Amino acid sequence: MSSTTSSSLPIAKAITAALRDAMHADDKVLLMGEDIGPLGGVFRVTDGLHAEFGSQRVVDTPLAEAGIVGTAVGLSLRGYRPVVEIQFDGFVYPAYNQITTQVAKMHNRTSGLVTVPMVIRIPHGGGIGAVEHHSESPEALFAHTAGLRILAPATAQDAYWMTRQAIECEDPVIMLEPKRRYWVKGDVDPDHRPELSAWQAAVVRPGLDATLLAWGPSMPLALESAEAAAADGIDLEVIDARSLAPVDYPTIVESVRRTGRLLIVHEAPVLGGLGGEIAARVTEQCFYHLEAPVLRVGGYHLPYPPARMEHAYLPDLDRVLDGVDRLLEH
Amino acid sequence: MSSTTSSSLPIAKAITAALRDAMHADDKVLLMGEDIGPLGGVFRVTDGLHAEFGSQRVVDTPLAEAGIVGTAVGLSLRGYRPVVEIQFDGFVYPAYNQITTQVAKMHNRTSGLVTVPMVIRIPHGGGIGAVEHHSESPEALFAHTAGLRILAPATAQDAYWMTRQAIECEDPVIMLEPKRRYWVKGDVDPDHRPELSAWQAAVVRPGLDATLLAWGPSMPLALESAEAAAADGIDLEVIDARSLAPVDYPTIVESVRRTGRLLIVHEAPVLGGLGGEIAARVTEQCFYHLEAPVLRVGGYHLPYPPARMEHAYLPDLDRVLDGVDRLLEH
Amino acid sequence: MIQLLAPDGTRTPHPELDAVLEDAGLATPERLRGYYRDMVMIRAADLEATSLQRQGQLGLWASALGQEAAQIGAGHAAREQDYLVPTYREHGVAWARGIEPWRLLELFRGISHGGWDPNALRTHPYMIVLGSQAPHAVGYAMGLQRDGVVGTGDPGTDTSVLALFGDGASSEGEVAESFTFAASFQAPVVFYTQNNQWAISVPTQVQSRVPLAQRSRGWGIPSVRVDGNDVLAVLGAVRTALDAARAGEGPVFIEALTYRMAAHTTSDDASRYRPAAEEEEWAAKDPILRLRLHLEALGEIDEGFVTRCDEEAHDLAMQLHHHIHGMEDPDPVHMFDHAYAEPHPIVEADRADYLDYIAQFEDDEQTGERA
Amino acid sequence: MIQLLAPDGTRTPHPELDAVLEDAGLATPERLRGYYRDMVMIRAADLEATSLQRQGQLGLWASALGQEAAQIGAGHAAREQDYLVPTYREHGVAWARGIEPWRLLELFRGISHGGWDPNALRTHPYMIVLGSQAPHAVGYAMGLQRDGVVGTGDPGTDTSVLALFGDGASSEGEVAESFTFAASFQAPVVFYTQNNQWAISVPTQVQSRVPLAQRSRGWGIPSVRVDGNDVLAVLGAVRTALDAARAGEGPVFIEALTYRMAAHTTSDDASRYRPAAEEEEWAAKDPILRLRLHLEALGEIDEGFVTRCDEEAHDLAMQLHHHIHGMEDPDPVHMFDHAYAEPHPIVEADRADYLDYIAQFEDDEQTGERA
Ligand SMILES: Cc1ncc(C[n+]2csc(CCOP(=O)(O)OP(=O)(O)O)c2C)c(N)n1
Ligand SMILES: Cc1ncc(C[n+]2csc(CCOP(=O)(O)OP(=O)(O)O)c2C)c(N)n1
Ligand SMILES: [Mg+2]
Ligand SMILES: [Mg+2]
Repeated sequence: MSSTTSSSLPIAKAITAALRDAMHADDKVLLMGEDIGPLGGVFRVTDGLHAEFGSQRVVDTPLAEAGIVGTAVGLSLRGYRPVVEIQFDGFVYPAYNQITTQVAKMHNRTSGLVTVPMVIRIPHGGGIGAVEHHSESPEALFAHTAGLRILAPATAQDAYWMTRQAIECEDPVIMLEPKRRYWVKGDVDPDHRPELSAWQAAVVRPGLDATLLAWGPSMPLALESAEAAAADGIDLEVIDARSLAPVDYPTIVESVRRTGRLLIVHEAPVLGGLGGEIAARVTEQCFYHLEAPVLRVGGYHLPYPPARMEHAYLPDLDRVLDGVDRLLEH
Repeated sequence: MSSTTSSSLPIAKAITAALRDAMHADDKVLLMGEDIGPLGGVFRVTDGLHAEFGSQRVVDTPLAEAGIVGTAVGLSLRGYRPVVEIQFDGFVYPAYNQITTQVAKMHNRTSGLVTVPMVIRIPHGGGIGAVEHHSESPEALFAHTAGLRILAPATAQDAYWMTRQAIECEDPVIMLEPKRRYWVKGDVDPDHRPELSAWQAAVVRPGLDATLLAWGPSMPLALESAEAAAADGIDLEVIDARSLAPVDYPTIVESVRRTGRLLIVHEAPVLGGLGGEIAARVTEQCFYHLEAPVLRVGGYHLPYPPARMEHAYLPDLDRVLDGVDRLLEH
Repeated sequence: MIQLLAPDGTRTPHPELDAVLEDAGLATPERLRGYYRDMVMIRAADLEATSLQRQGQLGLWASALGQEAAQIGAGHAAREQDYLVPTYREHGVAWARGIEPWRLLELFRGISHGGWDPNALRTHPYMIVLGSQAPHAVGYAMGLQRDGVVGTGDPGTDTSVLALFGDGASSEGEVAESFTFAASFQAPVVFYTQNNQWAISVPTQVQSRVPLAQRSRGWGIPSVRVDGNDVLAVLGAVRTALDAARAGEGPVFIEALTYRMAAHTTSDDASRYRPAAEEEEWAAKDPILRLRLHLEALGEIDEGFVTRCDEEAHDLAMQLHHHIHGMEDPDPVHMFDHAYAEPHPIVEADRADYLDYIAQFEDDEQTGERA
Repeated sequence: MIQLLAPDGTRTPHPELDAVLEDAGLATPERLRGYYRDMVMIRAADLEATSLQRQGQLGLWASALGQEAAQIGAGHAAREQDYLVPTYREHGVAWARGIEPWRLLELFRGISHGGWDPNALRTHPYMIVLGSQAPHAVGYAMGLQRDGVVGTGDPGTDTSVLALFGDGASSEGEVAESFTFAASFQAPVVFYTQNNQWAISVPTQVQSRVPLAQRSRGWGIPSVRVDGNDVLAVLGAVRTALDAARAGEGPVFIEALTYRMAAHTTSDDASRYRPAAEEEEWAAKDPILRLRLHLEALGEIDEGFVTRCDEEAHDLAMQLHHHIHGMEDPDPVHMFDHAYAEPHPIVEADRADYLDYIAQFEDDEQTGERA
């Protein structure tokens, strides 16, 4: 971060920069989606790219998600590297068949003769006061399907580099972008590829008493909770999962073996969420080190509620600290 | 089962009987799907019903899963109780948007003013030597979504009664039918509603050393494993989960608190499968009773393999017993 | 394109639709004045909603400005027993169905996901996943067939469904599948697109290089294109189509050409993608002005009526304003109420956890500590 | 419906298509004999595959009996550089692309999910989720546009895509969305439906009450209907359409009317839903017989050639038989090889677990115990 070239950018703009740099680096990279052209996307993530690269590389598509993802598969077979934007998390389901049965399986189906290097960008998560279907966290609905990878950056630097690495990856990658944090700034150094790969978790705050695992939009909350807990004399280690498929278990397990306790925080409903799988695996690998069951703080088993109730649905500082208390009570 | 009216039926025929009886009991019940009319469905589950009830109540639809499920929503709003057949597990994804954003959420969206009582029948699971997309176990891809219920009968009696109860339920229910066991017979007593509700798990074999939890097509394997383990002096308690959404935790937790050990067997890939959620919840509720981490035996993190490899992919007696050994080693 | 009222209010005769309108009594001077009033009212409510959004009272507002004729016409073309299936910008349709504007705002304010009883008002909830409502409409229509309320010849019995979606939504596969089901089963459903020229920033040409009305012909579903800023053309065409559907003649598709005068929503900036000249061009085709000019030519409107409408509209806006400002946020515990229709142990456990958690703060308030 | 060969082999002139066929040298007597041979060969392979299924050598077989002209014609209409996107019953198309029949059988035997290199053979894998391949075809065609290999005027450069799907699959929303994208971007893709009258037990009328060819007109995509049992009509129509697409004139839709003479698959029992009379009616329109009658009328075929074709076909069937009987089951450990293109720790861990688990049995074999 000390590079002279690093600059402070909002997460959305870090992704814009990553897309622009990837498009310059490889002329097979192209962008597709609804309203990503002259408008620059509803979150302005592709702002300026249509003007710079034209309609052949920044494609405003018809309004049909299966068509977008399905034609991206075809383009990737022809050697292109499409980066698809799904406008909001709740609108990815019309493309679910293409993602689950085609994108995920084409490489396997052809015994590796065909690759489908494509990126599906999805602004995800809640807390933006939106109407129905605009605030979902569908990671578990994709993580179960072999053939897919999922990244969830939480900082501008990660947003930049994980986008670059996702585009370079020969496997299809779903990028879950922390919608609510798009305008939060952070340092980005586009000239020095970080040592930590996109597929690794990061210990972002070392601690001794318990491990707190989160990702994407929940990371600031995790760090804030650790600060608040520190004020109460509780020393939390905070891990940013970064990659949700595959999850970097070695880093998490190493931490939990030290701390003996794990709290997972995510916005998706706890029931059937990614936290369950992580809890099960970590418990298997850390059974004799655990002083408490792995606990989870997340959404309730409900459809995402209307905006004026979402504060009660989303994990917040008090709910995380409550989880920490329950974890330490054991 | 000692009733004079009970008879021995294959699971497929038990479902046929349940559909017929439900259609006689309530003339709002109707069936929709691909090839369910004169052909009787590719598994003959609706055999004879078209002849008996005609095209208005046994509807051969166009070949479009979103259309099938979506029109079923409309019919249910008009007071009908549609029972939809999806031909194979791997073909449910074109309807995923309807199921996830509409079927699951309509009641909540309208603050309870509208109900969507419908049943989505899906033959599921592998082991039938089929081509791609015919052998999947997608339960985790639905269990995460609030608003849905999922049942997975394993016996003819359950197939009959759970189908009846699914049709009577005011919530939408996904019925996962154990495809590979369709022709396995069992006693069915259609005249006496069983005491155990569809939403409860059943302890089908009491035991002391460890609990084995399975459902649907894996139940015979679970029982067979318990017999084999018994021969080695290991006394397994076997639970049939029956309802996968909601899972009946009280029954499972009560068992695990007694045995101190839990092995979950399912065909779906272990990673992100329903077993993960169950493991996490049970661990939370049984932490001080557990003598070993909850273990899972299931599919690998792969697309379902070609038929001539599936024996190595599917849990079998040896893999379950291997799991039991690992569980007891702790 | 069917047009009965030119932008300057001139009335063009249209023997077929004129007969339909006359038979139904839908084009009497009194009715016309009613449509005028309706359009003025919902425009005022719409503008007020935009200003409520700016005041932070709504999270979002999707303005229907410019689409008043397309919506009021379609809404009034339906009979009471018909079922209407809107998208999320159908404020005029809702008004015609008797849904108070504040009910619409519940969704945009974020206090509920839907504001009215679909069965009582025979109007589906606003739907946000584009195209997803289309198969519901067809299924409902299939239900009508089974209920024996199609083709009986009794106008009070025969029932149909009006399925609404935008030009953008027309590209969704679920809309195509709806055409397939409707055609196959000859369901009593009328598909109605307000082609307002834009899907957010994407012009209709990206969805179709040929007139969108042509789309349904691929299924043999007859279609017409009407001037959507002409309330009489809309009324006539939609009523004709609904009547045919009710009579058991199967589905019809109508494309109403109109214009989204405002940005896509209050979050959108239309200047980024469309020229001001286009907006001006369409301003000249304003549906409200057009009807007023027509009424003036007929000598069926006077200053007094116009002023009264404006006053009523102002009152409505004020009412809306007060209603919204007075709306209390719901207790979040209600989010647990309707996920399922029957009892669900996980939801009950989550509710209990939530209540326990909340109770801590009540305790804290007493003891002054964090739990 | 375009027909160049009547069922009795009579040749009807068709100025437009005749010119196309002649220009391309696609209807020389030698070529015609070639198509005859091709059809005889794949029919024999198809029958052998059915018998291999009965012997337990295949898990399933989807016979293309009766669709030989529709498939051989379409396959040969494509140029080498074109990309073909089949469903799962395209054995004649595969044959025309030079894919050996045993490669097809890998999928039906259950040793792989796809048997050939799509890039090398310019043929997509067989696709089972109906309609899902259609957007791939359009996307590939969009790639061709970006590669500058459309509309250059050089026949060796200009490239197009042939997207195949069945009458049943035509109802899937993804096919409709493919039409939308193809029309919007004027992609060089030809959609080709073999309307073989049935989708398993459901007749085409349930998918469409009007000729299926009409479907694409909803998007302004031109379409034609050809006799799918007439190899010349298919060749001419598909070549014309592909050439137009290559030239940059945008997509075309072709409906080939043919018949699935066998049951849907070896698991199906067609007698449950279709009358024998229908089967007989179509038997009289057999595509192979028809071409032979035509060649006979031309005096371009003799007993010797017919016998040689039959012998070659018999040899092919035998070869197939031996090939399949000799096929070894793959080591299941290969299932871990291609889930991902780049290393994946969970898959590696699963593979390691599997190998450990398997190793136990090897140990057991030595020690004679269960692990
Ligand atoms: C399935 C789906 N994809 C994307 C969106 C996001 N979105 C909301 S409105 C809109 C444009 C809709 O255009 P149109 O159908 O023409 O209706 P209009 O807004 O013009 O009334 C888009 C892309 C959505 N709501 N649903
Ligand atoms: C999405 C999907 N739904 C259902 C099926 C099951 N299925 C396989 S083939 C078939 C009928 C296909 O009919 P058609 O498209 O006419 O092709 P044909 O079999 O006649 O060649 C069905 C329903 C499937 N493969 N994919
Ligand atoms: Mg629009
Ligand atoms: Mg067919």
